[in-house]
Amino acid sequence: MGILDLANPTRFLRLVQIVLPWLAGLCVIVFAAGLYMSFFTAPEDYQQGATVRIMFIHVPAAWLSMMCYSIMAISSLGTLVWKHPLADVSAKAAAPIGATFTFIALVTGSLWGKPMWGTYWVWDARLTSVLVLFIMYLGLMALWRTMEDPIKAGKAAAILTLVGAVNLPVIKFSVNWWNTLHQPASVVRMDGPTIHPTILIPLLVMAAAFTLLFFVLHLMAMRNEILRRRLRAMRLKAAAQARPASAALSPQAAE
Amino acid sequence: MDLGPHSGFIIASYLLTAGAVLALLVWVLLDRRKLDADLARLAEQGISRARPQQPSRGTQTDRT
Amino acid sequence: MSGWISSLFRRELQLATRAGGSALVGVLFFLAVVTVIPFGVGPDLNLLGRIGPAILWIGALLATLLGLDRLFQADRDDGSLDLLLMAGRPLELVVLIKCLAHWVATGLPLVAAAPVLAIFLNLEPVAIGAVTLTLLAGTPALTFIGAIGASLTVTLRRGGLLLAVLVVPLAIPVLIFGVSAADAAVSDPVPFLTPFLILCALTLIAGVIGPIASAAALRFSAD
Amino acid sequence: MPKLIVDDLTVDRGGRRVFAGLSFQLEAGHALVITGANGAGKSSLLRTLAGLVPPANGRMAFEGGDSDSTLAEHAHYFGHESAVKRALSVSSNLEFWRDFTRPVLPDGFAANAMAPMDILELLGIGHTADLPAAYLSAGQTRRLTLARLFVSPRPLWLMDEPTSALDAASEAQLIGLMNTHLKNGGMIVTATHTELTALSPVTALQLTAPAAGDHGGHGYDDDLEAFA
Repeated sequence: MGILDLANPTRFLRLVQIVLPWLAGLCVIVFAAGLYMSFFTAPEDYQQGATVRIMFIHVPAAWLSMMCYSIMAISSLGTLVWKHPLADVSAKAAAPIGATFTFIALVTGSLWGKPMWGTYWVWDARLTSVLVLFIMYLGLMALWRTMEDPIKAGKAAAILTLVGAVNLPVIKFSVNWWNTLHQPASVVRMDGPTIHPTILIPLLVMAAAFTLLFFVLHLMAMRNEILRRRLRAMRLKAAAQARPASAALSPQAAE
Repeated sequence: MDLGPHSGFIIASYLLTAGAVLALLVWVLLDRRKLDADLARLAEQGISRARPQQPSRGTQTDRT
Repeated sequence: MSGWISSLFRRELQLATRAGGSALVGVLFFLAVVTVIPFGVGPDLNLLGRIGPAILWIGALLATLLGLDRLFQADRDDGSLDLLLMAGRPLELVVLIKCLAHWVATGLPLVAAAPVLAIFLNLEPVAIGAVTLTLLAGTPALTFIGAIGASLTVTLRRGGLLLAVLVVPLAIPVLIFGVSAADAAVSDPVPFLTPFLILCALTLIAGVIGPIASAAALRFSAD
Repeated sequence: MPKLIVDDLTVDRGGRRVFAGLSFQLEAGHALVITGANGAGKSSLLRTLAGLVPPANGRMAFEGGDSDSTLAEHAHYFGHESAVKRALSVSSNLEFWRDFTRPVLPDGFAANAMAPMDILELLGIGHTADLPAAYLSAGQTRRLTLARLFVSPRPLWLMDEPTSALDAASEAQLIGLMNTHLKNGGMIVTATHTELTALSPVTALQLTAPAAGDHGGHGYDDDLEAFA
């Protein structure tokens, strides 16, 4: 890890202490700009009217859910291959955040679908893949919860994440194939072949805002995870603190 | 800024997104507060974290 | 007298929701099963709408059954089952409390998740309400009947699958009346109440037979 | 004074005759130490007394005890498994057993329930009360299991290898507590390899492994013969 030895949790916590406020401030600013652009400068879509504004949170959320999973995959490699001590902390911290972004993508996709397709849920190839990804996130979080020892849980989750990462393109392909196979009517493509700059810019700004939000939350969650491990270690020490059994074993002990 | 006939859906999706993000943020902050409280309580009982004696070199995990 | 009932209920609830408990996993299994079926059946929303209640009910049945094999197995593994038998409390009541705690930890989340999953199956609001109501009334029966299977297979190493095989036939009436009540709310030949009340009766019957049969099976299982 | 009476007890497990025709009596304030090779049926005898294993035939009774309680409800079973839930805290483990196990106090047995915190402190694990039981060592878990016997007192203690996983100091303390239980008018039936010299008053019971040929009266083939 080059100059900054992030492997040492204490130094990592100090780094987070310094970086976090700035990151959070920047995130708020970019969010404000993005929201303003999404609502005021971006024109309405000739077909969908104002509902296109939902795209400004739906698409970034979907991107984020994919980005977060790839970060978890990289962390899993860190755990298994490079044995980086903070890798499984990063992976475990990222899972709930990834699940939340996937949930947002699903909800906004469904709310966007209602005015466009008339029903809240359509088994569209992209939405379905995001749903499968959501189940994979929840599965990973459940796997972490079932194991007591964080090191063992980290390794198991790393393997599952990598297997999932390898499978994602396969799932995407098969869902597309499954979708076109059964598809009665062609679904209106969500984003046109070329997105008009006045819509593309707010989209990119919102994507940047979401990414910043992810890193803020990820650092905070990682910090929690490190503190949780310290707490566990200290509790083990506390239990092992062999207080001398009370010497005075008086005969009437049971009275 | 007219949100057109389907404004309900637009507002709903933005509100739900804000709700989800806030829920996550609150969960992380609450988790942090609980961890700090537990750590403080243990520190009170005199369980100190062992200082890593040797200077850290390479990927040395935090020996506690 | 009731001090031990509340402490047993609280403990079972805590164990189910703590790390390693079956609460969260049950709902995830339910979500996974309901999501997988359209991949087999195809994304045709009208078809899904028609068989939606059946998918939700079968998902709930499987999720309950597979969550039940730890009902007594966990206690047997760490030796608590022996002490539960020796504690001098009516075993039928102990089993009843354990079943209720398991239902609250595993069954209720299923009922709460059903409306959300019904959206994936394109059910109209009326059907969603009906399915949720039938699941609320029916899942306790699944737990009580499943407890019989759990107590019979408690001594087996891999009792989980055998449990499902033993119990599915017993749970068929609950499934039939549950799904028909949900369908009756939508299509009109049969009024909603008739199958629904039979379903409630089935639950009450299971609430009596389940604990009694399970207690008997547990007494013989000790060796 | 309460008395444990066992008359012509025969126990089969898995179609194998474990022991037959066993009879003994145990008065209040006395301990019965069972010795014998592995497989001689020490644990089986304890589990039969605890009502966990149905005897092939013979009679077991607890005279002078609480009339509407079975023999098993007069007893605490202290076996190999810890019966401790790792996910719950030490104190909640103990408090559950205090609420759940019904105490049985026949006259002549002068012991009253101890508060969970007191017995945890006495056994030297008071400082772990709030920690999840998963954090305890084997010895500490053993003491938590032992603490269960004090939070809802019962006259008869059925103890299987009580001193295993205990260091010398803890063993001495355990023997002391067992002696105290006897002084209070309680009874102990314990199976052990190490002889518990400090425990008194004691009557010994030697279990000999059954003769090889005797394959159990109620075996499968007997049914066939009867049927044929």
